[in-house]
Amino acid sequence: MLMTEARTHQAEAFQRVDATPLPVLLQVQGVTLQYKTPQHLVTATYRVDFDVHEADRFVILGPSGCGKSTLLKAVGGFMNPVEGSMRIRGREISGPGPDRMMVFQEFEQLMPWKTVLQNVLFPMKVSGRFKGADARERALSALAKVNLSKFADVYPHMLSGGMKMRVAIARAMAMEPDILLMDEPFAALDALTRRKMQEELLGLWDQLHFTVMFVTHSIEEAILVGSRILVLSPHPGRVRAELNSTGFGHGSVDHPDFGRLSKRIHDFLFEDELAVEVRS
Amino acid sequence: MLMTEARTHQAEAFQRVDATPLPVLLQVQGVTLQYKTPQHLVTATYRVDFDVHEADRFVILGPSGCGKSTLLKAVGGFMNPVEGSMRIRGREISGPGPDRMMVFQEFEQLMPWKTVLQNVLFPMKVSGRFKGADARERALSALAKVNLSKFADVYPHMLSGGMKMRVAIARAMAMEPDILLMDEPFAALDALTRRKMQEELLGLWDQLHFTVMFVTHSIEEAILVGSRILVLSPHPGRVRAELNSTGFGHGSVDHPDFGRLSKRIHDFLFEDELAVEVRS
Amino acid sequence: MATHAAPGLRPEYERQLTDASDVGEVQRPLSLSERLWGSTPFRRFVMLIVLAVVWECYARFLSNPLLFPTFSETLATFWRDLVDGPLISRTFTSLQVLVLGYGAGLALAAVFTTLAVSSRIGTDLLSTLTAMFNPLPAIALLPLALIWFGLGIPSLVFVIIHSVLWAVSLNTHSGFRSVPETLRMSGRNYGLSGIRYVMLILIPAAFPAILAGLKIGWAFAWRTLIAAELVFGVSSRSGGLGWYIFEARAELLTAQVFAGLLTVILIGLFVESVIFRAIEARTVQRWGMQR
Amino acid sequence: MATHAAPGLRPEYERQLTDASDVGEVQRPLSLSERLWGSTPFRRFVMLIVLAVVWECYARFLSNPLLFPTFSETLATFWRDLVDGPLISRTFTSLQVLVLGYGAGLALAAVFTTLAVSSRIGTDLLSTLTAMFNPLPAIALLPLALIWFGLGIPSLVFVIIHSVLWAVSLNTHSGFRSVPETLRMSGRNYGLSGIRYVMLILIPAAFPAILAGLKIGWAFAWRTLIAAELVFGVSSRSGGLGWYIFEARAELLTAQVFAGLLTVILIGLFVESVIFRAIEARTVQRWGMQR
Amino acid sequence: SEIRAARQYGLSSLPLMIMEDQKLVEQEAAAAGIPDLTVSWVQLGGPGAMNEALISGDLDIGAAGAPSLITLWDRTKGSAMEIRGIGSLVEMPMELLTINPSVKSIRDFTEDDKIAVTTIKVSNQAMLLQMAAAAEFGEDEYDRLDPLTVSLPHPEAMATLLSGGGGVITAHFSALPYQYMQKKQPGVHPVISSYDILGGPATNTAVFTTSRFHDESPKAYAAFVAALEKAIDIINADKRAAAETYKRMSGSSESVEDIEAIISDPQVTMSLTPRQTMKMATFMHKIGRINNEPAAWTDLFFPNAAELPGS
Ligand SMILES: Nc1ncnc2c1ncn2[C@@H]1O[C@H](COP(=O)(O)OP(=O)(O)OP(=O)(O)O)[C@@H](O)[C@H]1O
Ligand SMILES: Nc1ncnc2c1ncn2[C@@H]1O[C@H](COP(=O)(O)OP(=O)(O)OP(=O)(O)O)[C@@H](O)[C@H]1O
Ligand SMILES: [Mg+2]
Ligand SMILES: [Mg+2]
Repeated sequence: MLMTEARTHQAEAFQRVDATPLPVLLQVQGVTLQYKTPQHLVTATYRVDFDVHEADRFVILGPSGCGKSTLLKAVGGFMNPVEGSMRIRGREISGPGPDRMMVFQEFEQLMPWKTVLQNVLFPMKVSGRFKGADARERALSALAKVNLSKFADVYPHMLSGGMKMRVAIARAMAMEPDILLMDEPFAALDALTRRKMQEELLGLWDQLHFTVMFVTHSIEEAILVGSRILVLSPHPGRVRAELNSTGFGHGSVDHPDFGRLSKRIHDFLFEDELAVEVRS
Repeated sequence: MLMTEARTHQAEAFQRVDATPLPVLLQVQGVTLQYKTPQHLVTATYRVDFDVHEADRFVILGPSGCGKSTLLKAVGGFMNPVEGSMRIRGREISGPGPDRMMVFQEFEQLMPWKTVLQNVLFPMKVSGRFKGADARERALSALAKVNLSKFADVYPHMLSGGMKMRVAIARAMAMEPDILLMDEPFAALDALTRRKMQEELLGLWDQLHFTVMFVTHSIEEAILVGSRILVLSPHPGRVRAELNSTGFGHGSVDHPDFGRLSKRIHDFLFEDELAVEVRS
Repeated sequence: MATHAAPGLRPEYERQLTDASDVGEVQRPLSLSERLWGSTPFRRFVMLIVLAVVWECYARFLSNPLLFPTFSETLATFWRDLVDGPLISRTFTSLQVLVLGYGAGLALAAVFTTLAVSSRIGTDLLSTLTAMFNPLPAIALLPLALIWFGLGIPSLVFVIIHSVLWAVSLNTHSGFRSVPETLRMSGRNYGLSGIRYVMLILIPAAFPAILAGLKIGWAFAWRTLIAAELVFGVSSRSGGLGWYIFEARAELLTAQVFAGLLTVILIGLFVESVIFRAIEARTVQRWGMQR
Repeated sequence: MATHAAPGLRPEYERQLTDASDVGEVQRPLSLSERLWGSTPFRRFVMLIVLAVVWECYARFLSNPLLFPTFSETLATFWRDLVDGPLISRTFTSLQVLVLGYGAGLALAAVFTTLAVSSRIGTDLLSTLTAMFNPLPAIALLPLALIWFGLGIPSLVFVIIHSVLWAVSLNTHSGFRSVPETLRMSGRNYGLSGIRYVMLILIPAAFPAILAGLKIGWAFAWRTLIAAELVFGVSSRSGGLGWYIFEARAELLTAQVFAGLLTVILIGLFVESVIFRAIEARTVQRWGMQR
Repeated sequence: SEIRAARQYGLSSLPLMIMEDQKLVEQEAAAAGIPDLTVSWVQLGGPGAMNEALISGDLDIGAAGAPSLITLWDRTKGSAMEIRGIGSLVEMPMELLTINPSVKSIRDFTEDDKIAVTTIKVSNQAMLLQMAAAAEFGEDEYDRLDPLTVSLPHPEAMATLLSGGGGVITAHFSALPYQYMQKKQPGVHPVISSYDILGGPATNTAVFTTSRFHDESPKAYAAFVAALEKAIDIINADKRAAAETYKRMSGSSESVEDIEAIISDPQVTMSLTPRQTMKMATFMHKIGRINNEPAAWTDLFFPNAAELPGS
């Protein structure tokens, strides 16, 4: 079963903490991202830099509105930095492409005119990555993994919020992209489903070693899912710290290491708040 | 400070567990909710019954797609049950009204043509509940509580996902409704903001003793926020259990009672899954 | 701190789940009138009857058959000209031209709006041309039509294109621009661009607006055709519904004029309630994009 | 189980935050041509120049001034009639009627669509009436217009209403039906219903579609006015742009015909690029509902 | 009280323009003892709305081609709104012009020719062509040339013909003032004129009204007739002044000299006397365009015209 597999993975990972880093896949240097509207100028992130190595499970953590989604959109090729550079495998990112599959934060990312199954099939077909019966099989198996086989033939407007997110996740995962960009994908899911999806993701990673950039606001999830965690400051987002978190699984939530890492991240995030509390 | 207040609240509540229940505000009896589309018929909840008493912090917990949002929409007056009855203060629910303010699960519940401040003011004005300077003051203070004072004059499309939810929460809370219906309001918020919002909600409850129905998928949040927890089964949603959870605050997360309640709920939710695990 | 009451405690409970795997449709019984009233064709039918009765009564009240014939008289004329008169062939002629012009207009609109979403200069071009040419009446095109196509069907098609193109382009482009950003990004994420992006993402996503444009375009194509058949097009061998109406009008055969108009109305009702309704049911309604 | 590599470890790091409270706009320098090309008015201007040159060249190539005068000739005539000819007063007359008809059409469309969203029978009524009357040309309304209003301006207004009403209603109603369910529910949650619900929720939420409808309605009002002035008559001393064009046509002063059309075009450009553009900038674009 | 009168655009409305300009009806009415009579003049681009406005009672007096009057009379005969003529307005010839050098008579038209008429089948010109065909090929063959006709308004037809036809038309059944300009162009030659077809000068435009107006407002009717007579006298007395009035009122761009030349043409006559109307009516009845055959031309007109030497 998948769950057991995930636990094994965590155990093995613990043994391999000394492995040498794989090559850099994505290099972000001094990136400032701004939104310009006729009335306002909003700086979303300010001079952010980090490297994502191949097979990283790179988590971005930061307070609401600090620019996590914006950063992910920029990596996806939907926004150009006003400062700095973003390179993927050495090439400047110039636009979106199916090598970087995104799961957006919003529910309305599904195409309302396609059934759940068609939605999953769509990117495979238009990108030419998978075809015909193979694509169909993959799509069905992805839907089975997110527990939506029963809903393959309904239209998205008939799904609940969490179900929509699950379709979007299935769609992105079925594509097996070079890098998977996920923006709070599990936020709308209940505890059980969320846990299943996390294990699913890790299980898949075990098989394929794809790279994933993952935005979350749960410290626990960050540690569970991530191998490396980037902590951003409040708005405008700047880099506060970058931490390792390899080797944790659902079984290790009670592990003292888990607690320690959790505490460290907590402190980075809450430092302003703590200061206030002390003062008051 | 608010945080300390919230802790005090929890402490006092502990002392008052023996208080007699307040009168019933909302009575749901044998309610079946269905979606009919030309091709499909979906039963969202099946013969659900529960009572919400005045000043309850009533949490609905259940797996993704089990009908939580649907149930809340029915209480909001947006859907009619095909079976059973829903009464508020003895009167059958016949339609939506500002006595039941909703925070929806979707981000697009803000009016894109109004600024953040105008969005918060809007329901106060059209319902005639608050007017003029009073309304404005309330709106500004609500925005301050969700930490969005700086963004009072921007339009919703310029906000991040979490910020949109915060505006929606501010808007609903500022109305001080008889009953507040919140559908996973904190799901899009980061750990810090989420915690602040939970405390804000409890603090407000301490002052006003309004009734709130709260959908969440986090067991921890359910115990923290709720005074009574309704656990629903997977799709179609049926009542699995109803539990008390008065007297927990952020300070009591480590309390053995908290752990025990958490475990009980966990078992209700995960029972199918556990069965599978044992078998495999 | 003020004292405050916690909600009172009441007993907890737990339930065994009832099986709900085979819950069918739960129906509240409806009365016959409710059921009838719930059927759109029935409501429409009643409405048409009412309109016909109003027409009949008003015409009788006016009693000026040369100006405004009764419904029954119109219907009789309609039937006569349908069974052994020229109505069918006239209608057929008009429909042919109409479909040709409408189709060509849509094709051009597709090209224009694709250009418009693909580049900034395309956007400007579309909005400038639309602002310039859309308000021009058909007669303004007469000189160019004469030079380019002479009289006859090509000129008719040309003016029909003029009446369809801008309206459909405007609506389609406005629809395209309203497609939510997230959906756009999803599409581009898969590497879609240019014509595929338009076809696979923008058109379905903007379908409600496009449908409204198609309806408006269709109606205006009719209007234009009927008026334009007099000016362009008719050589006395052929002649469509516009000519049928005009000839009757010039000869003061008012019932026949109204029979012609009735034909237009009936075709309009057919197209709306059969064709467009079917398209809506299969697309925007099924997709939950429109109620 | 297969063996698998965990990503290699690299050193952790922590940073002190730089102050970013006063980050202004970060600008990459743009070349002059980029900057010019980035300005919509400039691009439009270039486009108009190109169109004028194409017109001039094509007209010279045809050299058939009776059917298609050159741009320069048209411009000269336009200027002459503007400065001391009747163009201004004619345009003014037309605009008055137009604005009256357009306004009345919009008001009626508001009533119709409010009815349509308030009740099912209203929806049916709107879709049935639109399907029936929208394809009818203005002459079809002549008898009723004469009975009700007689010849002259009221009848003109009546046919302009006919050309505006259905198009605007169709688009508005389609826009209303596309308003996302969550937004609708928010509105109804505050106890809004009936006319307030329409005004405060549906209209702003459907504003992109409504704007497209307004543009189409405006254009078709012009078209109808110009053609209808001839049919419905004007009191003999006054007369609008339609008459100006008709008279010029009758006397074969083709340059003057085109000067009249040029006026229509210029008004169209003005309305689009000043009025509608400003409305868009203040509403749908500012609200992020349209790009 | 008020008289509502409509006129169309062009020279054929000249007497009506003089009446409006000099307020002749108002003067005549005042003289006849109805001082508060006013006339509101409406200008129309074509006859379509005029017919319907008369029938609806929204209009008292209209002016259009003789065939229009005959049709109106036929359709309204016996009703309260029965329409009959007041009198003729102008006589002027209409000529069939061609640029096809091999066409000398209507017999020479072939399949390749296209003849522009304002509106096929129903317009004045279309009917004249039918009459010509009936005379040339026999009664039953009256519609022999119909397949060659196309609808094209005068201005466009003239422009097209003058620029060589453009493959669109080879002939144009023209009218004043277009045929003046057209005939000046080399290569354009006349084939037949309306006077040839009808056997002499014929009423081009007639003025008509409803019997309700005639019966209910006899004084106003009489005042209108008197004013019309006076207007025609004024024109015939001083054609130059009439031309000037026309230019001023229509805003026409033609020179006063040109206008004067047209109205001074011996073939153009301003007169109340209807001519050749019976011939048209008989033909129209024969080909089934009207159901009632008038016994005499006087059936088509009110008694005031019957005193004139019409036909
Ligand atoms: N508009 C709709 N039409 C048809 N079926 C629907 C519709 N909305 C929801 N459903 C179905 O109703 C069921 C319950 O949906 P609901 O949105 O209430 O779930 P939920 O408990 O809120 O889930 P989540 O936690 O994922 O938001 C789901 O199975 C869903 O497929
Ligand atoms: N379209 C936009 N126009 C202008 N400003 C925007 C826009 N989108 C986001 N912003 C601003 O950019 C900042 C970062 O937004 P972003 O969506 O990246 O936040 P986030 O980190 O994803 O937050 P959350 O966790 O709440 O989703 C916010 O301050 C927001 O106000
Ligand atoms: Mg975000
Ligand atoms: Mg939900």
